Amino acid sequence: MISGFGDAGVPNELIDALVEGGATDLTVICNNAGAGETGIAALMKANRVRRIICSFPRQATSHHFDARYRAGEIELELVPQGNLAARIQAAGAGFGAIYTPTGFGTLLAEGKETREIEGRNYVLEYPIHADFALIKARTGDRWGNLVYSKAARNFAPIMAMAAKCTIAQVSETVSLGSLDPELVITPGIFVQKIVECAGPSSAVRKEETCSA
Amino acid sequence: MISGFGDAGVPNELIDALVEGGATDLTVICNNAGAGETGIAALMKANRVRRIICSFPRQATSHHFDARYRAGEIELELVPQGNLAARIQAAGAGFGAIYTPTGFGTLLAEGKETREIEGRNYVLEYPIHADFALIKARTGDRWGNLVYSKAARNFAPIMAMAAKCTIAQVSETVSLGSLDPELVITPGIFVQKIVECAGPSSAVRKEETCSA
Amino acid sequence: MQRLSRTAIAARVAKDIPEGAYVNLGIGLPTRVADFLPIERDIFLHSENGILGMGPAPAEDDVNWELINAGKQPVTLLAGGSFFHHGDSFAMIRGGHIDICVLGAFQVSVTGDLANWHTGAADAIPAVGGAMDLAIGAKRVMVMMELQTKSGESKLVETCSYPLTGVACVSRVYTDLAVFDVGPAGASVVEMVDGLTLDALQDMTQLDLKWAQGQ
Amino acid sequence: MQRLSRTAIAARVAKDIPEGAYVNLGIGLPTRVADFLPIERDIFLHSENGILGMGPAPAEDDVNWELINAGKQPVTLLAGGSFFHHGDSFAMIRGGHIDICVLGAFQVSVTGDLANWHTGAADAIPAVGGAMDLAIGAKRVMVMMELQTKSGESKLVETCSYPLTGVACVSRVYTDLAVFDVGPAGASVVEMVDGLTLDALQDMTQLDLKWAQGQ
Repeated sequence: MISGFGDAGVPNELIDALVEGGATDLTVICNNAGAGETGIAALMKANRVRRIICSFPRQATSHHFDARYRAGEIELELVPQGNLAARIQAAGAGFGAIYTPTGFGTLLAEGKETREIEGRNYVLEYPIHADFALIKARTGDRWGNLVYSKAARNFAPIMAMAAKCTIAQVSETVSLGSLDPELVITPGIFVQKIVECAGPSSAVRKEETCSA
Repeated sequence: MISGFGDAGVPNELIDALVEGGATDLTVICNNAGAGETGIAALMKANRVRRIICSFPRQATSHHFDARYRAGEIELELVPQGNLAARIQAAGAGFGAIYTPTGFGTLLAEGKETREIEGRNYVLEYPIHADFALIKARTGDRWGNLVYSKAARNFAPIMAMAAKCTIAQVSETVSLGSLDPELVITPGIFVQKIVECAGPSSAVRKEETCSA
Repeated sequence: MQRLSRTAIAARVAKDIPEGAYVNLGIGLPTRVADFLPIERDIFLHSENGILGMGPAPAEDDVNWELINAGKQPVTLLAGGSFFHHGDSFAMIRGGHIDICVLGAFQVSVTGDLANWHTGAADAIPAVGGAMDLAIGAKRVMVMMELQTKSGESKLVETCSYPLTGVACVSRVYTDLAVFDVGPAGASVVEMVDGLTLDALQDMTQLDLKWAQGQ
Repeated sequence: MQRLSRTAIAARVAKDIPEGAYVNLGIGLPTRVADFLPIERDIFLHSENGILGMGPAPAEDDVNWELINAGKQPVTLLAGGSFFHHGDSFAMIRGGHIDICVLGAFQVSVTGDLANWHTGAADAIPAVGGAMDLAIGAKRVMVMMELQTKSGESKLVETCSYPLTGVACVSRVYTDLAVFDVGPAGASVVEMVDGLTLDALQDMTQLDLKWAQGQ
């Protein structure tokens, strides 16, 4: 899983490290499929992605994805954005499946189980789990607590809950107790590693064993 | 729906107004069934509750509930606390039903539909909607944005999302823009009325038409 | 007969958005509706990427790329606005908390089916975004579009030929020639531009149209 | 043979809670485990009413009734702690994010079934709280209880006679006489108090017991 909506909240430095690390045959869960040359587009360009689950792959400059897709080199599972969020949340919260009204009667529900409940039609959708979530936040502490910046929050808090190992890049780390406990958006229990990325340097601020 | 866990976060002043208002034959959705003489216990004492959906009715001083229950005057639907939260959330988020692992193989799942998904057993549970949610928060503004105090937050944010009309009592109201937009826990869209209760006086701070 | 410009359609939609409404404006043309919402009305704009209380575009030297709308354009936040994650944002949509959603469309059927995400072309790269959630989640879904395609075919149709976004979800359609109510009882005309007749409109759309109740 | 006191059982459980663990301590007896967690270990206590990083009880003049644990007792918050709503709190539990949960029990079966919410008595007012969620949600569920009822019956049983809280959910049982592993392969003894023999323990429990692997 990779957080971000458009360019806001995309953990570019973590993705760069992923490209450098050489991981391949990845399944990427993300709202978009990358635009321009950096971030997810760099993963696409390096041909590391076998499958992508997303809501909005096509963008003005999604040429790296477009080329892989047209060449049949990447498998696309298109999911309505709210169902994408709901399925990620279902994974994080331990549900087996959910009945969602979104997509009923459309191509994206073809072949899926449906049910009428209280006069309304629903589609059965299953959780999306991940081995790793790469997310971006504004500030973190050594327990892994995170706060975000504006609309860069988007998918990060729910992805952090749905992955076996969540790695967060933060712009700054603060000492324990500096974050208002009422304001913590992602409690540290959902974050296994924190990397502070400030300009060219980076430093690990939390490092917990992951089962992924 | 009435927020609160134990005494923390119970909107006592709103409940008092409910008792005074004379509403009867109520279905109450709440974690507890009241203790002592105030709050939900006062509703029980006045015999206004026909049915209660909760996880933990029995407490050391829940004598008003206990008496009504033993007299067969109140119907009890006992729901595991996490399923209670999940069903309230499902209502707020527009799901038709959810498969939850909690309660499988127990008395509380008797007669309910079950399903094995990826080797694990789940129970099908339906959303709990409400006409009204009475909740308590620390601070609000005239748009209905709310922040809470410590563990008094508990069920309030999810109940606010699941009711047609959410009425919040707050200890203080602040001018628009005073609440940090990153810190707003309940965005105003989920709150139809705000009443400031400071000591003996109270004042309405938001008043929106409700469909309930 | 004078067709309404796109801008004029946006202005017409704005007239129907009441005080206190929570509104999501779809990406593209519907975004322009914001320009016509009267300042004296408290109207709360929602963006599915986690913003409530969205304000107008910022000055060029005040752009923050972490404060963008669903169309990825820079926006501002009004006093009283708030941020939240995608889960909560789509709970607002799917849970029926958004009063009005304004969307563009390829086609709308007389019973309110919406087609706006996919042309059905075999070589198109599909993308759906939040369209399907918005279509079935908002209390009231309004569509704004030109009534006819460039080749003169009606986009208000008996049955959509493009892949659906949602079934029976649209309640009103604003076009350059007329405003229609759609739903279980079929399509009816709320108003039309000067010089147009019901007969001419029926001819253009190939639909059996009547005036809406009370018009 | 010296039975462990309740306090000693709590201390024994605490020994098995590793550095970095996220832990929920059930109401009642399990709460006492907190008193024996070594200060030098970073252990994160979760309370299902919306607290992570719970600290010890406050001084009497520093009680805040909006900061209570699931047993409704006043607590404190450590630096680094956080508050959240019941939805997120039970997502932590049900979603498998809590490493260890310690619960009391009426009965535990050799395959790990747990009965701890209801005696089955016809006139009892039932109350379940978060027990069923904790039982099936935490990665590892530990039970602490006395091995026998007051009348001498074993509470570790072949099959629970009390209504179940969860099926096949317990992995280890700490008692005043012995520590057991339970699960698909049945019950095995991890350790027992000095002076007790496996034969005597089998006799008390009426169970076919063996030593756990590696003991």
